[in-house]
Amino acid sequence: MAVYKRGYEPYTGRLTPEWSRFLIIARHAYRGMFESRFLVSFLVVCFIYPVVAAVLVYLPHNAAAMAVFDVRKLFPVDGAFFLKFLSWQGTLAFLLTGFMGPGLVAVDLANNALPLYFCRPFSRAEYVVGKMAVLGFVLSAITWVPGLILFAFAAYLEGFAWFTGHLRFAFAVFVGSWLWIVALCLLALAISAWVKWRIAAGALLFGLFFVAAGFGQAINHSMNTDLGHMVNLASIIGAIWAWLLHESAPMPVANAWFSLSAAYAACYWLLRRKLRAYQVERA
Amino acid sequence: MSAEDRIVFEDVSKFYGDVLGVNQVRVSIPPGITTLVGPNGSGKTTLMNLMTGLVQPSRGSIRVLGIPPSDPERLFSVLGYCTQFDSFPRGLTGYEFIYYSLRLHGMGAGRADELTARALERVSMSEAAHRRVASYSKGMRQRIKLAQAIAHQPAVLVLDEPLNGLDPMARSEAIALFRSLAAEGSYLVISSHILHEVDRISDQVVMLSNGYVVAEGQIQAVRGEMHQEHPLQILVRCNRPGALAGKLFAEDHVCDVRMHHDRRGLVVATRAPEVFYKLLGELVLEGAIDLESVAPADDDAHSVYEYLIGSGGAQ
Amino acid sequence: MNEDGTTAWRMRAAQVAAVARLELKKNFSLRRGIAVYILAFMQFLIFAAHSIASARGMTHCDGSDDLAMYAGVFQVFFLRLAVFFGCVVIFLNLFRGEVLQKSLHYYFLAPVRREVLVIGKYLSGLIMAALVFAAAAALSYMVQVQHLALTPNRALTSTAMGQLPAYLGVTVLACAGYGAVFLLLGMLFRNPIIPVIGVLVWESLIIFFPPLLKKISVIFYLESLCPVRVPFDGAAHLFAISANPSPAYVAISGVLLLTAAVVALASVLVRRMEIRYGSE
Amino acid sequence: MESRPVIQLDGLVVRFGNRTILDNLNGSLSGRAIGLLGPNGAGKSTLINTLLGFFKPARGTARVFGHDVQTATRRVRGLTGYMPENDSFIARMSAVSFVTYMAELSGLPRDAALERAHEALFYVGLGESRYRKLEEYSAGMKQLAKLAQAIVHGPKLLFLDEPTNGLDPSARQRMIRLIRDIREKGDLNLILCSHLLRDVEETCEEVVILKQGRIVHYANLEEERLLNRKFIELETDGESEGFAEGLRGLGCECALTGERRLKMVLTGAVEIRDVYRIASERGVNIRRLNYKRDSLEDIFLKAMENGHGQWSAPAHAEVQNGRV
Repeated sequence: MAVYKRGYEPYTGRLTPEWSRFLIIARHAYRGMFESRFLVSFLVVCFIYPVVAAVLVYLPHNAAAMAVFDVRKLFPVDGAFFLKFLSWQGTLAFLLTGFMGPGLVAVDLANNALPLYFCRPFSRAEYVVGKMAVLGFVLSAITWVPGLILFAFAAYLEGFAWFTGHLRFAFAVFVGSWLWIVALCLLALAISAWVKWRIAAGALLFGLFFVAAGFGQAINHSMNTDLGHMVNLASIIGAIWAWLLHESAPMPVANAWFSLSAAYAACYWLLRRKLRAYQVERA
Repeated sequence: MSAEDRIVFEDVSKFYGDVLGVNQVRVSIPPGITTLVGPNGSGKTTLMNLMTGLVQPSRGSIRVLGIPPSDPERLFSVLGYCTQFDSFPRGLTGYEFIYYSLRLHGMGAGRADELTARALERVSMSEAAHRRVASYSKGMRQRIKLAQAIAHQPAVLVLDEPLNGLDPMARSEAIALFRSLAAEGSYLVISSHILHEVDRISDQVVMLSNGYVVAEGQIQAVRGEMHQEHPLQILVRCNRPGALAGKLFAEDHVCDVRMHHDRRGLVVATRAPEVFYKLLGELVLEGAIDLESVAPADDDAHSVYEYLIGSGGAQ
Repeated sequence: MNEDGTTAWRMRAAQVAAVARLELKKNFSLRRGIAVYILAFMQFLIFAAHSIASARGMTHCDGSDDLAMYAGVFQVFFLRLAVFFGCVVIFLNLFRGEVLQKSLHYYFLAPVRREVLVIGKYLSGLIMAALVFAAAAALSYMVQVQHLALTPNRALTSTAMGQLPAYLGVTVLACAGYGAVFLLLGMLFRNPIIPVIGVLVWESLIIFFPPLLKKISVIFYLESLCPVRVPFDGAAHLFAISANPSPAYVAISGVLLLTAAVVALASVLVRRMEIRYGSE
Repeated sequence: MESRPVIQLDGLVVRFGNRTILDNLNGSLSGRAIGLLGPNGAGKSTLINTLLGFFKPARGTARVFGHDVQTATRRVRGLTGYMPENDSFIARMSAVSFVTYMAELSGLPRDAALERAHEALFYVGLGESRYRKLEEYSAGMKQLAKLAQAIVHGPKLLFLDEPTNGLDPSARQRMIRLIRDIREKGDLNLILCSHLLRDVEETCEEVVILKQGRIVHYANLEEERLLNRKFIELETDGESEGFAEGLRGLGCECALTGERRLKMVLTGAVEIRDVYRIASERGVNIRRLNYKRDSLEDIFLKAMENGHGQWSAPAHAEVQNGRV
């Protein structure tokens, strides 16, 4: 029988592999996030369209429905079908980013928690990748995951020949979604790091989107060119998706690629400048 | 001392929703340095915010030298408040921060500039004044806040932990400044956690715990009133503690004598300290004992704090 | 400080000036006001691009539809987006920005009546917004009119110049109206973004509202003040608010009344405002 | 305790733009608890941030346990725990999930992190409020939570930037007891940076004093206590001016340090009994009479006055920790 005086002992156990530590951020972020009912209900809404699309894919194979009207002609499962799917889910992804995104970095900046991250063996790169993973997983769950399931479902119904023939749809959905997800993540983190408060960051994200779109429209209208689209985020990603699916694009795809890479570069530069343990103020 | 020249709280209560700020506070603060002491969350800042009108009382009335806190024009020409918020209007230098707040008084440019320079001089921040406040260290920001509070030479100074973050020299300079202001008849209300400094600077103390005022007045007087439940303990170190103990038991005002663990000292608890000191003096003069040191163990602010608020206090 | 009327009021006027000067000093710098300058500058960019394009003959245009184009862009983009969001940035910052930065208490500790503080801050926001956006409107208008001089009919340029003061007036009134609304929102709501989106939606939906409800909006009065009726067709029809615009004096007094009412309400509310900076 | 140096500074210079913050620091420290003192703007926090690799030195090097802070930053950060000066927490998290999160970021596996988090929170005294959200914590409790996250992963070197700042008396006592406990128990070195000299005196063995980016004084507190001369601190009730006059009559230096407080030096054959004799002659009661040594405050003020102590810039003085 002994009296155990609980004093302070250093930790001597094993350590987790360093590469896996960025996942810690995602795991802890999700715990706090799914408590908000608004977010969960919004996620449910995001799955309505994929279900409707699945029904449309199934209908031509159902004798009763075909008897009523020729579904295959009305709702063909082609490039346009997947383009509409991507743009609809893409818009929902943007809205979700608007609600979830700003909180990611702002919650650390608000009470000066960054020094606690970076005084540990945890680099800024891991921090950014970790925060992007939080958004990335959720956005994937409402974009390319249902998209590929839809494609597989259609291929299952249509047969192997259709599958090999339309493989580029799957490729387009997967790559298209990831391009949009990375753009949204970088945009949300950069804005959230630049404007410290969650409220203002959310406003700036929406403001940037609408004002840029309005500005693009005004340029097109006044100069009846299509250069205005280069500023409009929606048309940039829309053009790239259309190009991937061989559909008609609102603007030359080269401009779209240029604008997208410019957006990536701007966000990356802003993140590198703003994510610092200590903000060094010039005199 | 009519109400016109005191800071008076009459039955003031403040609730944030149903969270208690302060409860039924009856305090009347005379000129000189009054320190507010109490654990975090005991209501010190709430009292100061009530006194300066940043928050409105739920019940009761407050008068600062007869002026209600709801009248900013008359109140803030005689009152300066240095808050605990370590934040500044962005983009301003130290000089501009003080200069523009003086211009809000409706002062002319020349007068404002002269007062700003004098305030900066008093907190010895003249050379760093033209750098942006954002580039200052915590202590320098604290000095600028102090300078801003005293710039318009107010009669009443309310300071929320003014020495927080100041280095030892700046602390003694600030304490000297407070003493000189008090000597000129100003009212200083200072909240502080550093009790040995509270001992040195305060004329009277207001002790708060969980929103209630548990003690008010001179530290020694407050300690005096507590002699019944907490008789004064005095540590005496001398060459023959046993003999001294024997003599002391004969005295009726002595209620407890303990041998210090190192057998060189005695801890004596007495209800009449003056009588004890006289007796000790005579013993030393008679040569009965060779005294090494005598020191009251618990008559400073720290012990009063322990007895009234206890080490638990508001977590 | 004697309390007889004149000196008290003169002192308060000096305080209003002091508050306005401090606010302008803080917010008018390039680093802090960058968002507002970009918003204002966009309009100029549109017209500069247009005049360059037409100078090189990329697009055909004659005088008349250029003015219509300016009116169209002015009403659709400039008033509803640029000035709107510009006022959001400037006027929300006056109170909500100070609360977030935990520096509002410095104002409440100055010997200034809180109503004077609201008026001082509002004026500083109005001066900044009006200056920036009026300059942008004028600059872009100049570019547009200068481009007109190249076109054959000289007559158009003289009438065009006549319309500039009207545009400037509308811009200033827009800043005053939206400014007052966002000053109030900034004071009332911890998270003012949702009410701002609410105002945006309200302002664009008033086309479908009965005439009485139309009166409670800034854009309604501004539309009727614009010198050129915008002949919208097709999708743009959504923006034409009412077939019969109200006469100028009604519109101007409407905006000024709305502004005065909102600022007065803000001045009343500020007296009960408390300093409690909760953590984010 | 092997005395391999904890920190080695070799001509370290750190600049922000054109302002030199740390100016050619040299020296090697290996005490268990090192106090870092200096006036505002002397560069204390900058030194800690440089050792953590947040600021890049303009010249010279700094090594923690032999690892250069610029080239082996990750290793240094693995060995250290840091408690920042200002508030640092994540609002919507409970204390347990916050400390567990930080432990995992330091590399502890999830279950070990949770175990250690509870242990650390009990240890710092936040046991019963560890499930509450950090935003509801008082200033003192936030400091304790910050300390918990700094020690949870068992660092070898602990940086404490103003740990007792803003704490109420009872929280400050608990923090000081904790720091001494940590120092005794774990094989852990401690760099404590503070303005409250009494707290430093109670927790640190050695003290480095910075001024305008230079080390102007290095003191080993045990040694200092023995060296300097003793003097007597007196407190009387009744008229102290006359009493001081009488003491000077005995040929002792005597000064008034506050109303009814005196400071004097016992010289020559003067005894305590003589002091009491003068007191009874002047009808004064002595309430306090005890020997006092130069407190850390006096050491600090002396270092500030002469400003260029033996540590001034160029001389590279290799001083071991001067352990007796």
